[in-house]
Amino acid sequence: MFDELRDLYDSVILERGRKPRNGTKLAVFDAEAKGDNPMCGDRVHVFVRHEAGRIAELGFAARGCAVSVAAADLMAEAVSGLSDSEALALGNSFEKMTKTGLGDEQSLATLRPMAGVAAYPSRIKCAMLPWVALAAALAGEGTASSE
Amino acid sequence: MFDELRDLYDSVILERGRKPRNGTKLAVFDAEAKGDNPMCGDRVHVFVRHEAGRIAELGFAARGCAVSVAAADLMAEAVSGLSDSEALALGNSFEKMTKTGLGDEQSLATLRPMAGVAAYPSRIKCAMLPWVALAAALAGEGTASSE
Amino acid sequence: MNAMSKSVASRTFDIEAIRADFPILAEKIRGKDLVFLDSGASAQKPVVVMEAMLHAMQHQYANVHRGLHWMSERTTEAYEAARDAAARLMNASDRREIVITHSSTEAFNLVAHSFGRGVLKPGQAVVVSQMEHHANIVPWQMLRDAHGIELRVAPITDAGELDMDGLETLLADGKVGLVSITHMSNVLGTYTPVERIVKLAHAYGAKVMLDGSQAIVHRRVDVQALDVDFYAWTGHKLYGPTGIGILYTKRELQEAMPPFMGGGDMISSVSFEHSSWAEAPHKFEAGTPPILEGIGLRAAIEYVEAIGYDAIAAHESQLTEHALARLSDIEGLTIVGRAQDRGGVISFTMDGAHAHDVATLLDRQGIAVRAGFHCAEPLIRRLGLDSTSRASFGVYTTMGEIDVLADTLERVRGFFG
Amino acid sequence: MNAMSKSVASRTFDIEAIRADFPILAEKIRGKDLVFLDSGASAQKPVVVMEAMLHAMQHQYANVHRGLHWMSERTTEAYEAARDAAARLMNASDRREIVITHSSTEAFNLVAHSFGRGVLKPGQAVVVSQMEHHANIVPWQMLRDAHGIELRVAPITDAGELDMDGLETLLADGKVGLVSITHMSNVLGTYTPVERIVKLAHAYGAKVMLDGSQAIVHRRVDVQALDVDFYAWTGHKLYGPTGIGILYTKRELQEAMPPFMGGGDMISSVSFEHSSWAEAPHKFEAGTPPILEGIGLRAAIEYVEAIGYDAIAAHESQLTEHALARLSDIEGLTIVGRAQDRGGVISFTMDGAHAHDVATLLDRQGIAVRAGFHCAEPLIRRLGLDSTSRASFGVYTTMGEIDVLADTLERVRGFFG
Ligand SMILES: Cc1ncc(COP(=O)(O)O)c(C=O)c1O
Ligand SMILES: Cc1ncc(COP(=O)(O)O)c(C=O)c1O
Repeated sequence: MFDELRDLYDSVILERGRKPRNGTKLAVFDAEAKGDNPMCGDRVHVFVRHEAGRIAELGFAARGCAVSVAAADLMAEAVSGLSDSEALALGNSFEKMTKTGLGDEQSLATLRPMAGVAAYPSRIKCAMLPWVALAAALAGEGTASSE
Repeated sequence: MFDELRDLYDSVILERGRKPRNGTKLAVFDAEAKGDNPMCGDRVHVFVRHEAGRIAELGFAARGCAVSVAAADLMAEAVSGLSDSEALALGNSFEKMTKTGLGDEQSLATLRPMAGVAAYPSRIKCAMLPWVALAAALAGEGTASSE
Repeated sequence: MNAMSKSVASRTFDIEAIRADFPILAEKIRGKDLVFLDSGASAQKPVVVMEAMLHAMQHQYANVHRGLHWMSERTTEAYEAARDAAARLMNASDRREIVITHSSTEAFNLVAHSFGRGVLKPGQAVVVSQMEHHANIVPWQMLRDAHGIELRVAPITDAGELDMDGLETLLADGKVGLVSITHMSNVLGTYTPVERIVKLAHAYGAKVMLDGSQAIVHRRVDVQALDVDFYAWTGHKLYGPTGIGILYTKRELQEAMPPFMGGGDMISSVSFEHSSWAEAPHKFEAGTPPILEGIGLRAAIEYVEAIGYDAIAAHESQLTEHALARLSDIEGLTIVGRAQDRGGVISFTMDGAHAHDVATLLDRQGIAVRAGFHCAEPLIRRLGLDSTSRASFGVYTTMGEIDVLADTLERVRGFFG
Repeated sequence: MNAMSKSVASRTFDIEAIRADFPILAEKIRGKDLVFLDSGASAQKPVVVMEAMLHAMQHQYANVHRGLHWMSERTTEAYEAARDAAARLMNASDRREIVITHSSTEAFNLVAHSFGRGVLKPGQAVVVSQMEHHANIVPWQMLRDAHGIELRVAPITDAGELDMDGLETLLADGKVGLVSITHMSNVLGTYTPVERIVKLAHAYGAKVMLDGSQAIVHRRVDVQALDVDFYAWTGHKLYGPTGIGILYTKRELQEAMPPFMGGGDMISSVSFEHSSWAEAPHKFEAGTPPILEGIGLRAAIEYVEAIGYDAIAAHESQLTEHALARLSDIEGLTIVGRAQDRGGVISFTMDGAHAHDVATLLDRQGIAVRAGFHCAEPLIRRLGLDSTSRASFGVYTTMGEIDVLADTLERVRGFFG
């Protein structure tokens, strides 16, 4: 009955949404920020640890829907090893993909399961929430909102 | 071309509106009040002199349309010799007449030329303005508004 | 004009006839029948409302109140008839008690500014409850911060009912000038005991404002019987257009209340040194009013009156009972709030599935529900939750739609389970 | 959806086709053809506006912004398209600069509260002119009385033009924080030299708000070229529905401005202790917005764009010239205001006939004009008058209608003469 929904609820999203692999606060970190989706209550807290000018590790604590949690979990993997500016550039490409459904850059490989969100405009902000929080963390701001 | 309008602009109204007979401030008076029609700018200032508990004389200064000036002028004649409560009762009958167009009481005889205003709802407040001011004067209030 | 469709004029509750009055219900969503269970956010509009607005735009329209010409006079009559209709619907004793606003939200801001800053004194307090919509919280916070009014919060029970003892405790010191509480929660469906609230508050010298945005859709409201001081609701939830709301204000309170917004229509006289105000209700209605919206709202009120609150309430309680029974049977589903006296607004959570995901899956099947805070964040937090899904009913909701919802929720559970 | 009627899509100014878009123009008043010369108070609505609103109610409606379901998503898009349309119409650089209000009046109250109380400091001054609508006077008086802001009044000349030297004198002491002046007088038809006003005010450190309620109906407005800080107008005068207005607010000013009204949609997070605000423009838009009205206004904007401001302005200046010529010929008639740069709003008085009586006599012939203060009492007093009659034109006004007006006024003179 929900077969049509597999476009959004890709099995990766369902699984990552339920059991994120990177969903832990880091004990040691040098940047962090909270992201809020005020209209619906999704929250994510992102922690970043750098090494040699690159993101060595990203962990998070999230309360929210499968889409936002999966987005955070995949983000953690996708930005690992990137410089801050590379991570932010990837966030921009990701945002484009969530809006158009398209994105065949190599860099988006890990994130591609999220592309189906494009068919659900009101869910795009769920997918973007962790990225907005990451940008705030890297900019040294404490909180951000995806509304 | 304006023959239809004779219902409102009865010749009495046209004449009284242009050259009111009682349109003067009284030199001696014991009650007075201003009436204002805030939406359009009509103003009337009513002066009353009592003798032996009855209205002996009513004068007024008005700036406004033919309807409000004529109404003031006819009112001055109609209330002369009445007690305050009779004057107020007459005002009530007059108001009914302006709304329904009907009023065959003897007491309304002087005022009957105003009956045509009933066909022009937005002009009723022009006809009522002097009466509202009279009521304020008799109640010892300084100003009133027919809006 | 504004004639009611024949199907409504005098009938017992005929759901098929009612549904035919709402053309949007025939729409397909992603190929599925629309099952619109989001009337608590905004209701659909019957044909009579559309016709009334269309008729005005086609045949009889001009600005109101200030015109001396035919179109303006007729439009003024048609617009002012909304005030009469609202007065009749709420059983106000005087049409001048009806202030026409643009929404419930504006009504709360109006009272917070006018009564709040103009009548309440710093040091006094306003009481709201834990289950208020943001529209009945934020204006009082702004009043508190700007004007030194204390804001007190009456507790609710875990069942989602107002804690009357808790309310009385807040009133005890006599400092409370206004109690502003919902008549029906837009999250839990709880009806509050408004007669008792008003009596209690008055006994302690406080005025009472009720948020009827949800209640008046489902229940007869009698402001005289209630003896309430302010009662606010919003047109678009009562099957009327957006952009119009109604604020009942007790006549004896109007004089002391200064205006909220300034502009045309609310003045008696303007000079640069000083302006004086028109009489209420115009004092509170600045600028060109919602003319077309008033004309539409009047048609909506007449539509509701023609069906009748008895029939509406009976239908709603049937739906609600059925929905509570069906949803309670779903494993892992928790109904939020279990008030004794409740109506057709039902919030729920589902183990393992976030409210957003539930809403998206339901939407895929054409079922419209809301998910999130429902503009009542403090209530959701009070309940220890992050969000809920909410189904809410209108006159056009059917038992069959409740079944579709319940069946689909079973499958949603399977999807995430 | 919102498709423009074929007659409008791409045409030069075809008055008959335009009139066909406004069905109300075919109405008879007391047996006479309607001659609607009261568009300055509120304009009639073209079919495209009715269709857009009707389509929403029939096929695509739900509350906006908060919904995760199809109807809500689609309605949000349709509603938010009004913001884009307004931004395009005014050439705003960023759609977030467009705040959707319920009227011009609300826009002035919003700025008076938010910028006035939140940004201006007691001791600073606001400048208005002698020819303002009450909507641009009363909110500043309320600000003055509540917040210690001085209110200064820029003089006008006897011809009804802004006295620019007088304005500069008021600015000289550097205390003025805001100049709020009309772009076009709703009584005299005067266009003010807005480019010069903005430059002058900015040179003295003051921000500028323009009342475009009349101007935007007749003239292209480019907020970037003007470099204006606030620009307000109201939907119902631009052929759109009632209950909606637009406030352009320069992006860089939004951050410092606190919200005006509190409620849903304008918050980021609410707890009883503290609420935080959403980003602009939502910070300024509390509660369910004017959804149907936004959908209607977008259609109105597209209608105006399809005709084009060049054609509109050319038509208007033809009408105005003709009307001034014809009315000047009537003995005992005085045209009020003789500005160099003026548009299709003409006030006049007649010896021996009060404006009300004139309006009633014209109405008897089906001609709708307004009479009185036109919500600009200080201006009428400044001109030494008690009231005027006013004829105002829209895209659908014809030369023939001007002739009917002039011919009938000749006879009115005879009636009272
Ligand atoms: C110049 C001017 N400003 C402001 C307004 C107020 O507009 P609204 O009544 O729609 O708020 C009007 C119209 O009434 C106007 O003509
Ligand atoms: C209980 C309650 N109060 C107030 C409101 C606010 O209504 P509006 O957004 O129309 O101002 C709503 C609806 O959103 C509501 O459900």
